[in-house]
Amino acid sequence: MNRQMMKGNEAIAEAAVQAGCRFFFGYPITPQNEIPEYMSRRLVEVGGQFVQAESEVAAINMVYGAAGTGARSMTSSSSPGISLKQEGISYIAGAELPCVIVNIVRGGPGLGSIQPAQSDYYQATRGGGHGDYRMPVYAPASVQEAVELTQRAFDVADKYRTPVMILGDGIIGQMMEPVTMPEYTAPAFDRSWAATGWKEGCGRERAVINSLYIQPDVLEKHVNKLARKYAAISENETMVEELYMDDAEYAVVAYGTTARIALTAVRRAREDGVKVGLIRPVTVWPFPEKAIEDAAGRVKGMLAVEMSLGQMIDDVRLAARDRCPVRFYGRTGGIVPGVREIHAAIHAMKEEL
Amino acid sequence: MNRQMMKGNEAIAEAAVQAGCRFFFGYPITPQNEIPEYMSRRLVEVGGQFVQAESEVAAINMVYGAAGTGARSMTSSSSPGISLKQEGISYIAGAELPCVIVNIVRGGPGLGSIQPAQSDYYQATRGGGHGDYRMPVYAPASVQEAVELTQRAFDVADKYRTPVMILGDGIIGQMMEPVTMPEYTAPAFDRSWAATGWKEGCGRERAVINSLYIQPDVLEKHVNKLARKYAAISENETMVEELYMDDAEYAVVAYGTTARIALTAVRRAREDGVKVGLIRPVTVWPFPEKAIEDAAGRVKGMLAVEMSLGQMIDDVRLAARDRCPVRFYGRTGGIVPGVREIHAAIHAMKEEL
Amino acid sequence: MAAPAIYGRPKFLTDAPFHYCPGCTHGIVHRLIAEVLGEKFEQDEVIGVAPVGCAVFAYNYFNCDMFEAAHGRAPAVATGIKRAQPDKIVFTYQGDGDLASIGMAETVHAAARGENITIIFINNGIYGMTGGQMAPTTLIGEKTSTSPFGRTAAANGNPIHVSEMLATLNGPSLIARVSVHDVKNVLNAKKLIAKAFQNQADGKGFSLIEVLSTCPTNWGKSPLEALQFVSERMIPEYPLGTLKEV
Amino acid sequence: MAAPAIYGRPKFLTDAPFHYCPGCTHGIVHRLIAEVLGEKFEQDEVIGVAPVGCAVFAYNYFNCDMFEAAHGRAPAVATGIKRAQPDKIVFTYQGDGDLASIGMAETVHAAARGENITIIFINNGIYGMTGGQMAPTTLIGEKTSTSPFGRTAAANGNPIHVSEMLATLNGPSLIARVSVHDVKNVLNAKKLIAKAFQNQADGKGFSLIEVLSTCPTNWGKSPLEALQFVSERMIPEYPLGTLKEV
Amino acid sequence: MNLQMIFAGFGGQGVLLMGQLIAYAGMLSGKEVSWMPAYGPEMRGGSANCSVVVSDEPVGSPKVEDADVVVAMNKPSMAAFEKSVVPGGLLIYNSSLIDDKPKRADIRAVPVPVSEISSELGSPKVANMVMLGAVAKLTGAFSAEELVDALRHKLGSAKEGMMQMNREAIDRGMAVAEG
Amino acid sequence: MNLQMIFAGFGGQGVLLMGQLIAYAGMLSGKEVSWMPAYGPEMRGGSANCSVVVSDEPVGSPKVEDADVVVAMNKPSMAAFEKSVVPGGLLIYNSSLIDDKPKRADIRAVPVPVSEISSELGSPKVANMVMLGAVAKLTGAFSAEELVDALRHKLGSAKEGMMQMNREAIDRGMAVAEG
Amino acid sequence: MGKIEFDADQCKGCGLCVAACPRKLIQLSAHINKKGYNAAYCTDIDKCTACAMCYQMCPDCVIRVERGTGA
Amino acid sequence: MGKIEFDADQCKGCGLCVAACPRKLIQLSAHINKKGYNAAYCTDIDKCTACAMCYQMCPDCVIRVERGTGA
Ligand SMILES: Cc1ncc(C[n+]2csc(CCOP(=O)(O)OP(=O)(O)O)c2C)c(N)n1
Ligand SMILES: Cc1ncc(C[n+]2csc(CCOP(=O)(O)OP(=O)(O)O)c2C)c(N)n1
Ligand code: SF4
Ligand code: SF4
Ligand code: SF4
Ligand code: SF4
Ligand code: SF4
Ligand code: SF4
Ligand SMILES: [Mg+2]
Ligand SMILES: [Mg+2]
Repeated sequence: MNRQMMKGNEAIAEAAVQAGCRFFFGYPITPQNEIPEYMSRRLVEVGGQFVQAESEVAAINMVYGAAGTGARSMTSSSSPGISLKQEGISYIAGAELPCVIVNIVRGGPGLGSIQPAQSDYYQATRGGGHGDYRMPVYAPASVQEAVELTQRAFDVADKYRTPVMILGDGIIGQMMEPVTMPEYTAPAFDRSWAATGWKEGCGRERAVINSLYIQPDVLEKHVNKLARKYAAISENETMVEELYMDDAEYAVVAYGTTARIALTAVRRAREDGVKVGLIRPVTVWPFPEKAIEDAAGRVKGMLAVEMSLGQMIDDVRLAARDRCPVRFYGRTGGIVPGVREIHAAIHAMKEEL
Repeated sequence: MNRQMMKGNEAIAEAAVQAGCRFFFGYPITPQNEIPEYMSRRLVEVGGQFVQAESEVAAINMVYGAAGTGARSMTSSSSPGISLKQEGISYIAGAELPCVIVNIVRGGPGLGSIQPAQSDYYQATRGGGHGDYRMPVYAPASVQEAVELTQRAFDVADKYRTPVMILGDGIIGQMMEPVTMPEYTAPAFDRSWAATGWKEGCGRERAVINSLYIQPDVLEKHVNKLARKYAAISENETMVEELYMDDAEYAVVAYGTTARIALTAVRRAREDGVKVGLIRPVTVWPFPEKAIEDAAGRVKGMLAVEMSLGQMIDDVRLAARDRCPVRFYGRTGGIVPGVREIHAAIHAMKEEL
Repeated sequence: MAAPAIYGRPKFLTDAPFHYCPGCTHGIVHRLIAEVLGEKFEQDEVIGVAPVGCAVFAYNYFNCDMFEAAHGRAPAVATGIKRAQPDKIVFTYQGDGDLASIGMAETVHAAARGENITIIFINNGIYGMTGGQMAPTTLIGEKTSTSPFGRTAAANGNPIHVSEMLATLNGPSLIARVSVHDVKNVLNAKKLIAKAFQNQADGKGFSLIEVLSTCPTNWGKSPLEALQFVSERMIPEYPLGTLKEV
Repeated sequence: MAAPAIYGRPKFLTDAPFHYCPGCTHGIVHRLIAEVLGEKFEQDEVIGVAPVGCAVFAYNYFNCDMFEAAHGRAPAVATGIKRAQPDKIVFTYQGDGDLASIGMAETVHAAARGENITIIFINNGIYGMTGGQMAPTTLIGEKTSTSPFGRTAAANGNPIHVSEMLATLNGPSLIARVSVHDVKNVLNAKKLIAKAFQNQADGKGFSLIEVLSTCPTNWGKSPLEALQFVSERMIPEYPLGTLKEV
Repeated sequence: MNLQMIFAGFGGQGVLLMGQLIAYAGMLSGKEVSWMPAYGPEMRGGSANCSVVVSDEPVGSPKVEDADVVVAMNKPSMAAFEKSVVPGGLLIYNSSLIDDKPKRADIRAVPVPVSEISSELGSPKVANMVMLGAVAKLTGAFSAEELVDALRHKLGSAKEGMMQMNREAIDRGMAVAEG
Repeated sequence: MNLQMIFAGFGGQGVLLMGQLIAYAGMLSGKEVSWMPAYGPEMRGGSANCSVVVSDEPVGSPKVEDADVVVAMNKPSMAAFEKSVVPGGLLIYNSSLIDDKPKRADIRAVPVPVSEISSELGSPKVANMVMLGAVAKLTGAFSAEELVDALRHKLGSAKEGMMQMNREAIDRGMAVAEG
Repeated sequence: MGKIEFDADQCKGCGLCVAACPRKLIQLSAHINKKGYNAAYCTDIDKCTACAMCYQMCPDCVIRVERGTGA
Repeated sequence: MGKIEFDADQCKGCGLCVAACPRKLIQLSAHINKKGYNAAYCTDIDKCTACAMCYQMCPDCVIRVERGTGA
């Protein structure tokens, strides 16, 4: 396939379409508007359906409906809109429906700003909705990766019958980079659970797409089933990239856009002779605990870098298990940390530890 | 004041009224209906206003309006309804408005069940909404404590200009226990920030209740100001109860309803000769890190007990810093763990560690 | 010689006994829907959406593929289903709290989109499921657990006439209000429910049938008193009839 | 000898220059509101609520205490304010995406409650702020960034006539639609805005003035062409006039 | 003392009130008490039950799993809660409505025909008061006075007129349980 | 090579397209590239700018802070971005619209009267193409052919008719920058 | 002539059928059924015209009516 | 007679006033202002009737009109 320059948002949308996503329900919000806009054109071409929902709440519930029929479905939004989807996401997790949710994060809290941020990490990884559920969360660091992870997200969603999130930020959404669309063929999935019209004796059970289990013991069984699913996802789907870690005495941990900036800073620090590497969680849930734990046993210190007050650092510390000190560098409010700043933070860590 | 039997939900409502709360905006949901129902009668008596909002989304935004005028305001709901409030809570935190939000948690995810649960811990303590914000969260373990913490919640909300959550569960809401209403006098707070009608030269700035800071550097300043506030709250407002911890070789960590059941189990284990104590976070955010960290240095093991798959355990582990192993016992879906089960889990911990 | 007429549990209902309170007319409406579906469609042609409200367990009763939607969001869920399964007959069954309070935006927008679905709207003027709180359709003067002094327009706002409101929109093909408080009205209700489903089958777009229904339990009335309340108090406020037909 | 008439920036506007695009009539409506407020009320008698939409920064312009509400929730925010400060004049200023899409439930319910507030509703048939997506009021045939082939009822749903819809409710004291595409209409718009605020001062309850407004930027028109579009295309679909007055 | 009790019956039989009165009586006599209703949609119109704990020390779980005393006012309740009685514990049941015999041998099961007695008293509604008297007697934990006090506390002076009948019912319950 | 560039100007001046064409050209010549627009409401109708990185290795931050090259198409842009040029870096500005002189002495500032030139060419719209030619020449990073290729790639064959004019504009830009 | 049957175990004793029967043939039993309700029954099946008005009003699908052909 | 003033720095050159003036007295300047717009100005102040129609249409409150009393 040939390489072309694409905007992150449009690339995500096109990747979804090529992965067989035919149903998109969304509501405008900066900085992700190109996704619904692209879908409003593209889905008509491929015989799908685009609905500009009346709100984010309606959009996520439309996804619930379409996903419940087994169709590959998607919604996208940015921080405040994702907050509005929390009840719906909890329902989708509870009803075990596959779908993909894109959050192109902007500065918060509240209306905040519209510039890039990573301050929805807790919400994405800990379940901003109610109840015991988790959701695989992919954090692409380039447009090409956004394409690949979007397609993977649909597969993982189908494989485990779970909502999956693509966690980007204004940079991932707005930037253009060269992209090669992968040749994608969807694996076969059992969709006999889906509500597509049933009649007595048609060979499957009557489908009830539902998250209500009024008897606590029945709900507990269901929750334990979900827990086993989450354990399987942690086991099978964790993704992490490690760079310059072989001989590293220090590690920077960062994801998404921040990771690529951190990478430049790491390279610069290497030029200065600091043996520092980068651990980049590609899935932020499941978090690459093992990679961090192993590294924590080898390095003198870790530096979590985030576009937030420090949220992923909880996971880094939980995984590092106090085997090495963990330091933090972050910017907030839509400020993207610069290479210089991170480079300085690496040196500061080296001085201290 | 005389002692009387009160339902937890009604006691919370009455405590709020006695703390000067005159504005309540809510929407029915089990198991917290007695709060709006009580308010619909009681606020009329005291000249306040009760509005049954069209939804939880509307309710939290009505709170935003009333709280922005400096008036003590409140809303309550249960898990799915609290999920719907996440955008609003993020706005309230961003705009620095004082208010009290009650979550009488039920089993999730999705529609789940209506029985007691603690599976909204992440949501409450990590910000289910978007952006970098925190919110003090009080977890009462008795009706009397629910009363006291509700009144404290209003004070803390005013002191720091922050939303505050009361995190209960179906048991706290539905049970009756003897209550003595405290003599409450509200401290004086500076409310010159509030929007109550302004004119040129009236001695204060024009009030703009807002969470939008379109310039990232301005938003970052604002977020850093919030961060300092959260640090001050952590410093000043952390509450924890420790029982039988003086000579403890093991510690159970539990909050809310679970803690009182755990306490009976701890006593039973003490009768069996196991030196076990109980650490009960009264504030789950700020989390009593120091108490846990100190104890972790002294005990052979800790057991986190929750009505969830294990959420608070993250905070226990973060605080314990690997100084002792942390085990978990939990029930979900609305099942309340019994004394026997927890007692057995204590023994199991003792055998293992 | 004509075949014998048989009136019995329609096939479009499962065997599960209704959990509704004695005399609650939710059950009558369920039966009517099931009869209509059975008369018009094959089992696998229909997908239903249950609300959050007393009818939350409707998925146990309608003998076809079913969804349980979040409170108020059934029209959005139905939209998702219909878009993905355009050849199926998709319906929602919703109470007045569900449809007219929390779900107001979803209701209005599904109607304005002319979404080709059928909504059966149970107006019993109360939140049955949660124990008798005020609904958007609660009559002026009625005491509920959140309008303990009796609803007044000043303190509690005005009852919403959903059908009249939706009838102003382009998009709906049929908006009608019926009642099930006596046999004549039950039979008429069935006719309009049938028309609503037929409209969907004919691709005419959105239809909504508002059914005045009882809640003996939370009204504090016997089942018979409740029927009387519908005819004497509710119908004057919510007149029966077809409000829009295209 | 009459005092000289002075037309200038009203006192109820701050000195901050509007951020609106050249020729955008948001600015005209701001001025009208400010004039009315200044003529009727003291500065400290008024509290306003800005929406999320192009008017998100309205709090920088109206020279009184202001709130910035979450997208669509201004009527709920205003309800909270009005309940806590019943003696203040409380108004919201909202766009069509804000008021008629995401905020539909809040709009209808504030109206049905007869909440004693005033809503100025800017219908420009587009999402201005986010770059030109379809609004609930976008005309059939119009191309927007999310109706790239031109809006059709079948693909994109029907335009919502908010004022007609709200006029069916008990609760509102005044619902009217005005335009600001020429001087005559500007003057008439001011009259109705004044009446809406007067109604609130008189305790008559909810009032909403829908103002047909332009978005030259996202309509892809010059400011003058945009005015023409209002008079030639929007008014036929959204006729001007008072739809309800009590 | 640490008395763990479950009261169960039909919705209309006043089981929640029974539990509350026991809790009130406990509170008035200086004990730690808790009352916890089962709640849920399946409770509506149908069955009802509550847990009561009366104890010398602060109450742990208000939800009783292992009951010292189970009071069953109807058949489904006995079926549901017989198993919750601790060995050696007490099961008091409304023999007017429950014709089955309890199955367990390791507990003390006491039939009291409370519906019949209350009908005899001319007020079927006071069946729960009769049962309350029986509970007081059989547990030895409360006096008739304490229960009447609790009742007065709960219902307020408005219902003073009904006190006489209630008192009578409690007394009859105590007497029957004794016999 | 690691070329960090900022293009800035009024909304209508085609600065975003300029950046994209440079990125395209980079991509076509096998480099790693990124293009990142500034976005936000204040961008609407007003100013516009974008960052472009063309590099031999994968691009780190796509948002350029320290620019090797700043292209300023109008006055406010020069005011805003002059400080972003690295010492020794290049500031190319549209001297037709910018009468001020750059303040810094540690950079190479090149005025190009692109608006005038494009007007001379009879098509004020191609000012950005003139500038592009100048940028190519001054950085030495791209040939006119590469830019035209990029343009063809970006606009597709539909706009083939405009190629001639664009090519001319690019050539003029190169020539002027050379002179 | 017709045939009418009550699924007495499912009856909730609401009495809507009692009121609906134009011939006043339905009563509630003095005994309570499994569910605890006084179930409805037809007092005189021979008088039943199988008009099914009781059926139309029963919220719980308790009643089954078969109308013969008169043959 | 009246007086009309334009706050030229705030003008966005939208031209609404130009179209609104019944006497066609307003034009857009050839020069651009601080904001980059061609500001409006009154070509002949003496002909201005101070009718304020330009004022009514200006979205940016750029225009100030004073109507004298004719005294
Ligand atoms: C988000 C959310 N809010 C509130 C509830 C609680 N709830 C359940 S049913 C119901 C009201 C039901 O009333 P209605 O729709 O009128 O149906 P009815 O029970 O009267 O048939 C409410 C508020 C919920 N489950 N979810
Ligand atoms: C919850 C949420 N959803 C979406 C947005 C993004 N958003 C900002 S303004 C807007 C639409 C504004 O359109 P309208 O209300 O018509 O106002 P206009 O800009 O046309 O004046 C949207 C969707 C947001 N800020 N918050
Ligand atoms: S509560 Fe009311 S609406 Fe619900 S089942 Fe009972 S009677 Fe029917
Ligand atoms: S985008 Fe449209 S509505 Fe917004 S300020 Fe510009 S012209 Fe006005
Ligand atoms: S079928 Fe008609 S006549 Fe027979 S019992 Fe029913 S209502 Fe009465
Ligand atoms: S209507 Fe049905 S449920 Fe009610 S009494 Fe008659 S048979 Fe029984
Ligand atoms: S005041 Fe009237 S006459 Fe004078 S410039 Fe303005 S519109 Fe023209
Ligand atoms: S209407 Fe106002 S902003 Fe527009 S050109 Fe005239 S003076 Fe300038
Ligand atoms: Mg209802
Ligand atoms: Mg708009």
